[in-house]
Amino acid sequence: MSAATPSTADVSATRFLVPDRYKVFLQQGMVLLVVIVLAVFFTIMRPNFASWSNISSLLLASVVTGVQALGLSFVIATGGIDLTPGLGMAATSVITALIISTEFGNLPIWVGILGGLAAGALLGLINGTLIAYLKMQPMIATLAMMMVCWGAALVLAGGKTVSLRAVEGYELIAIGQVIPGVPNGVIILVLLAIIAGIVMNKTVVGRYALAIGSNKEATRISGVNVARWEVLAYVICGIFTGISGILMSSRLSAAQPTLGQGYEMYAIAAAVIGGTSLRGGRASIFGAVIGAVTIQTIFNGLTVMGVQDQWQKVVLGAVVLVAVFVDIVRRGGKEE
Amino acid sequence: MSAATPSTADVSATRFLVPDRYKVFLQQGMVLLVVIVLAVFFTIMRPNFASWSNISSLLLASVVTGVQALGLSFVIATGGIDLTPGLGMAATSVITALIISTEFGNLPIWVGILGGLAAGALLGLINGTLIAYLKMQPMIATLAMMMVCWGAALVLAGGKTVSLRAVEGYELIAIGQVIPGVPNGVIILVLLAIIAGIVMNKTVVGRYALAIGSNKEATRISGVNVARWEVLAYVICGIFTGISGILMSSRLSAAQPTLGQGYEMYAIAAAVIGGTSLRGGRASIFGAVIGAVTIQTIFNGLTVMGVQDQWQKVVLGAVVLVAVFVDIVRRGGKEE
Amino acid sequence: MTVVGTDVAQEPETAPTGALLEARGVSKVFPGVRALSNVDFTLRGGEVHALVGENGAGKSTLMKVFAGLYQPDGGEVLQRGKPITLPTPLSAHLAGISVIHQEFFLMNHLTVAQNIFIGREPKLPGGVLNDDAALNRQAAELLERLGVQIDPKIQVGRLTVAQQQMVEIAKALSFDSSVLIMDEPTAALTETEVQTLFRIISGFVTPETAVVYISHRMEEIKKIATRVTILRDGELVDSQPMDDLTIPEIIHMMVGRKIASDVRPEPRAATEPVLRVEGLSTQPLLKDVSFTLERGEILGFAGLMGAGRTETARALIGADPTSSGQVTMNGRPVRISNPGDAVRLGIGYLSEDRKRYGLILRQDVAANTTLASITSFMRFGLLRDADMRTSAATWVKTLSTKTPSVRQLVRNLSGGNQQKVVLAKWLLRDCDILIFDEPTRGIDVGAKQEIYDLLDRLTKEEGKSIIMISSEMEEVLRMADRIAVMCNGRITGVLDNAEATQEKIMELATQFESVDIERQA
Amino acid sequence: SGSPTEGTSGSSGSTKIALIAKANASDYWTMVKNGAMAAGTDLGVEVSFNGPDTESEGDKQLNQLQSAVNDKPAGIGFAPQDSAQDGAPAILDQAKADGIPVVAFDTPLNASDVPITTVASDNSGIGAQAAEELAKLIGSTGEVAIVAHGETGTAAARRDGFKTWIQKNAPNITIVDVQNGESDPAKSRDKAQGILQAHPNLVGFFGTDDDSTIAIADEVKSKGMNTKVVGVDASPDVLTLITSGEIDGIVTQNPYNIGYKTVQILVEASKGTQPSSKTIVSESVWVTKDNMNSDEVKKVLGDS
Ligand SMILES: Nc1ncnc2c1ncn2[C@@H]1O[C@H](COP(=O)(O)OP(=O)(O)OP(=O)(O)O)[C@@H](O)[C@H]1O
Ligand SMILES: Nc1ncnc2c1ncn2[C@@H]1O[C@H](COP(=O)(O)OP(=O)(O)OP(=O)(O)O)[C@@H](O)[C@H]1O
Ligand SMILES: [Mg+2]
Ligand SMILES: [Mg+2]
Repeated sequence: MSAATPSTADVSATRFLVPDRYKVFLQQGMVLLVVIVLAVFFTIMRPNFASWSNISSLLLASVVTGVQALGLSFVIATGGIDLTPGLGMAATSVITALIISTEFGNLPIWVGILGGLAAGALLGLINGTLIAYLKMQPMIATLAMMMVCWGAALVLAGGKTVSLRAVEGYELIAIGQVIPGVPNGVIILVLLAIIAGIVMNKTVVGRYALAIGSNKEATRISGVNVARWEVLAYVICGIFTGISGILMSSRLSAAQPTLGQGYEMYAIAAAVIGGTSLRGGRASIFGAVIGAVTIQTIFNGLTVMGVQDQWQKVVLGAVVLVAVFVDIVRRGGKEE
Repeated sequence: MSAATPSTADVSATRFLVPDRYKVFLQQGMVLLVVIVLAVFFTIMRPNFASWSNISSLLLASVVTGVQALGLSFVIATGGIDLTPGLGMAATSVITALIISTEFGNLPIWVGILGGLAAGALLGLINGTLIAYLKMQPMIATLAMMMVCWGAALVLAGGKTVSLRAVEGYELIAIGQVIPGVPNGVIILVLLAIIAGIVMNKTVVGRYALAIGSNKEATRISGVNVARWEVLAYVICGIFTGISGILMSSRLSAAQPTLGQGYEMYAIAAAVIGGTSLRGGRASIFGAVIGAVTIQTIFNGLTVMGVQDQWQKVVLGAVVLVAVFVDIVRRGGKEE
Repeated sequence: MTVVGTDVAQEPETAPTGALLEARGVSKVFPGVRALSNVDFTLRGGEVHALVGENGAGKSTLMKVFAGLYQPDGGEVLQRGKPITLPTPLSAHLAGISVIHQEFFLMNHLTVAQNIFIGREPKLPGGVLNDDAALNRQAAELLERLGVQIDPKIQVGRLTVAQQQMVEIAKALSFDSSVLIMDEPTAALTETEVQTLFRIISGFVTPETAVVYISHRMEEIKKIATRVTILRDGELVDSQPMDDLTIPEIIHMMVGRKIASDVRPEPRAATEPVLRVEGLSTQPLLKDVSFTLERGEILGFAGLMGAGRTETARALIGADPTSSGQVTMNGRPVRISNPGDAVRLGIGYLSEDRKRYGLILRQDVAANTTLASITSFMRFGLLRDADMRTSAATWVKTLSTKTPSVRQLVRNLSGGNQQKVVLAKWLLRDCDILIFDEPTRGIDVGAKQEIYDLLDRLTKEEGKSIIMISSEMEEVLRMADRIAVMCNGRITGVLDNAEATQEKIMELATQFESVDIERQA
Repeated sequence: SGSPTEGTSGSSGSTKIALIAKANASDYWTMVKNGAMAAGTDLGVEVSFNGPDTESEGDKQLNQLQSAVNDKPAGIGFAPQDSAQDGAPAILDQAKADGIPVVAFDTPLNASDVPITTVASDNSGIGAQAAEELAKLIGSTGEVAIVAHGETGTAAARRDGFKTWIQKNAPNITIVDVQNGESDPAKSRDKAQGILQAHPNLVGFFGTDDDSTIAIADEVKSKGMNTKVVGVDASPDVLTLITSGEIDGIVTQNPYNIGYKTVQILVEASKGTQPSSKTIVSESVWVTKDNMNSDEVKKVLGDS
């Protein structure tokens, strides 16, 4: 049999000039390059940017989006989407906070953590069930659940911020420094990325998620219980949402019921910048983290330069477009 | 012929109990029923709900979401998505406002209207070009453009609300009453729906949009310049975004640069409640309007009943889920 | 209807365990279609059992019942004499039934090895992490055993259609199944690969195992099958040992009429060329493809799979970018940079992959038929739906498309009838030049004959010019006035029908086969 | 903002004052900014003014605060968002360690003793003041309602101040509904409309910021009711509506003054002069059609 010839005509049967297993790395390399170029630029403009204290706060600021992007990778791998990480974070962080707050539950921190994770898992379970068993479109099901979370967070918190100042040691989860100079939140993100990487690439969880995203029917016909694994992807995403809620509330020493609106967009942008295809079948764990760091580098660098928030949004939008465009050009004008 | 048994096994070859061409009407009928049931319920709880003044303000409040949902129908028909209606509205309304505001442009109202429409069309042109020619994924391209719009609106308005109180007659566009008792905004929505319905169902624009959404490659091979018609769908959506900006700023007698965040979600929800499939290839103009009215009926009815905002969100989320679910059940558990 | 021959279900069982797999009185109804009515089917150990019938006869439907994809509305399925239920594909796998479906079911983003062993990944000690080394090793062994040269670590989406088909076959064989069902496995294979497949089938069959083989290619069936079952319109016609039937008899039972074979077109006088293609090249396959097409002529394109015939057609109509090439129509040079240009110039292309490139499955027959000519149904900018349906209905009648109405969704039609809808689209557009890429792929003998007659009528009576790409050599010889043979992206020769033989075509089609061109980047 | 002044780090060398506001947009924050910038010009320091786009992006605000601290300016002014309240103290501890003086403005920062003082209005007091004035307008009896511009922070403080005053001092006034307009003028209108619909006998209506007050006034007018409308914060449109009689009166803060004072105190602190008190209350004023042209009010409104 002669070798396959990539034909530019074909769309769904995708073939590229670069061997597939390197493609994702290329995208990440590209993004890493963008981050480095940006960092050099910011450093030239403001030497302060490169100070360790700034870099470590930049990394800390990427943690929430990074964690959410990790969870989202599993859902996006299946070809789905989850809009609940943002306001789901609000809801789960309120739940954690109510459990441990001296004013309310006053229970040990680990109970609150478990509560937040369980709430996240439950959210994911509902999302997954709506999508995998009740056959709803992911975007609309999670859009509705996003509103439910939003309302639920406000109702639970009684419309107020739940303060956690009085809970001793809680803030250390995110901002303590087991390794001097490196906030714990950053270490947690790295650990989570390693775990997510293993689950995605070395277990059937990730394999089936990618298979489902690639061709759901084929996966089903191969005897895989597609619905169950699809639900699992949403549950994983929900758990990561719960983790992001814990990290956010730890960082703020408080849980605010409205904080999180729009955060899902940053998480989606991070995943996509990092090379996860919204069409499913492809995911990059490392890329998700890099994507989150890229976004935060832009925000931080521009803040350090004294650029107003509104311009930062324009720049972020432009960077996303450029990143995606460069990726497309490199692949020879292919859609995916 | 005996009744068919929907087999849960089959997915690729979907069959229904109801002939396909009536399905969309059924969905709309269902939604209309939901609206009516809700309205009856609210009226029983608070007879005031059924007063004409309340209904006409309820309808007026649906106008912006309704107009955006109309435009979105074209994009969704092609299998795409547009996240810019919300913050695009902010940007276009600011542009309209700057043109006509006595403080800035001080030009005639019609110039401002043209400016807003042109800005919307330009936004759609950029979205469409990114997607159809540069082959970006619709969700990510419009996500980026959403951020650009957001920033642009703030930059243009200098971060402040542009007041239009001094522009005589501008508020009449939305809240004047050519037909006594019916705000002009409502009449405009009805007219736009009629136009959109004709364009969608009776012209090649809609026909091609639906064909592209169903099978882009086959449409291309049939000699249709797919990219051009796809761009047109986004341009139409952008123009409707521009119209929504005019209506919003007219209703408020002001343009606010941050107003619009999250509105795209309502527009998407309205289109979906009304029976447009996010998978493309299917659209319902009438449904989009009904969907917008449904959302506003829920908000208004609950407000009249004195229900707090947070619960209103939970209820809206639940209603979206129920509407989609009922639709799915009626179709025999099919995904599409 | 009367059932000819012996009723298989009544036959005394030879093996003590009973038949390997059996359907008794199975019925399946889809809205508006009775796909199977009261069908009996018995598969015994040691058989290669051919299942034949016209398009839409219900072959695939019956097999999907065995595959756990459809639940029958009536009747039962038995394995070794015991009734079984197959609610899911997994239950069919567990029952030892492997199916290679007519459509591919592969995960394009996963590797060959990952595809083959999906759901059965080998694990590292501990049972949590995948053992990918073992996975790739097992896949390599399996492919090696089958004599297929494919890298198990390559993504399936990068493979050719033929290679993908071989992966499907490997996957089916990787289960330790007793029953192997193949639904048109050779539709995408070339001669050599068909040989490989037959070797695999022979190696598979033991007294404890059996194969169901569905195909429209009669010679294959004659060659490989030991028993044949014929379906017509969802009903069982007959089931006989292969040796007791001749091909004409089988065809007769399938369609209820006789079909002429071994005809050649009448020699025709040369006419003026309508289309001249010079030096057409694409990256990286086509090299300097030149040919002319005369008015009223059928120009056949023969060659092995991957020779570049489809690519020639797609490049010609502007669906793919070309690196060089000159197209002249009626003596005037033309520029075709996208399919829209081609359609405007009166060139229509019927893709070999009708589901992906030909049809809008979710729309109805009327919408599909009128898609390429939609603007002619406009008055004052508005479309007239009634007119569109009327003219679609005319073509349904002309082509005898089997559909309840023009409002039927195309995805509910059988493969052959879908093909007719694509054909109707281009006939309605009234194109002067029609490019038929594998026009009879997956089409039964009866429908084939209709299509042949139609092609003849189009050229002889309506003066249309046709390029016909086909992998079936008899078909090319039966239809084409001249035959262009391609190999590795070049035209290696153009034969007049009179001088053409299967041997000559084969010779030209393999001319470059020895030269191993590595085109991998 | 001005060009970067690179120089020795540490408070002594820098002449830069960094203000992190709750938001960088809206009329209110623009007035605060104008005051701060004017002070910068008057005192010869460089003032940078930043904040998130919206008032509900607490973590973003913390990032901005962190950047400001890392930059080691001569002084930092901070107007904490509600959600940044509890995360800020840790960052401010770092500022203290670096010897950078910090002043809280607009909103007090709970749970941190780093800010040397707080320059703010008394939001709860503003709510109470509005309640008192409204009670006067409606004769201390009847149904009233509130549209707040949020669930937390200043909105909550004003809302609760209003409620508490009514409960304590006006037994014949009932608050029949409180809705959240989410700082969204369109939603605020929908909420106001719904409330007016449900309570046709409403005699008084309170909006906790300029957008909600305008929304209320527009809906009251379109319903043709003569409900009394009071609110908080002056914007040009609010003043127009006061002139036309659609808004009966508002309590306004003195944003310009808050910005000016904050910078002034920071500059003094960087030179070693500590402020006299832990809280500096910026006065708020009741503005009506009758007094809006008085010099006193004009000064507060920052009118030139
Ligand atoms: N999912 C379905 N929905 C509706 N009708 C169907 C469906 N599947 C099959 N049919 C109809 O059932 C009949 C039998 O189809 P089937 O696919 O079994 O035919 P076949 O013998 O395999 O034909 P071909 O040779 O064209 O593949 C056809 O008329 C077809 O249109
Ligand atoms: N859709 C496609 N997917 C994968 N490879 C393709 C595709 N189209 C063309 N190719 C590659 O281009 C080469 C030429 O293919 P082409 O389809 O033109 O050949 P062909 O002669 O028409 O054969 P056939 O249609 O029988 O496959 C093949 O080697 C094939 O691998
Ligand atoms: Mg079949
Ligand atoms: Mg071909």
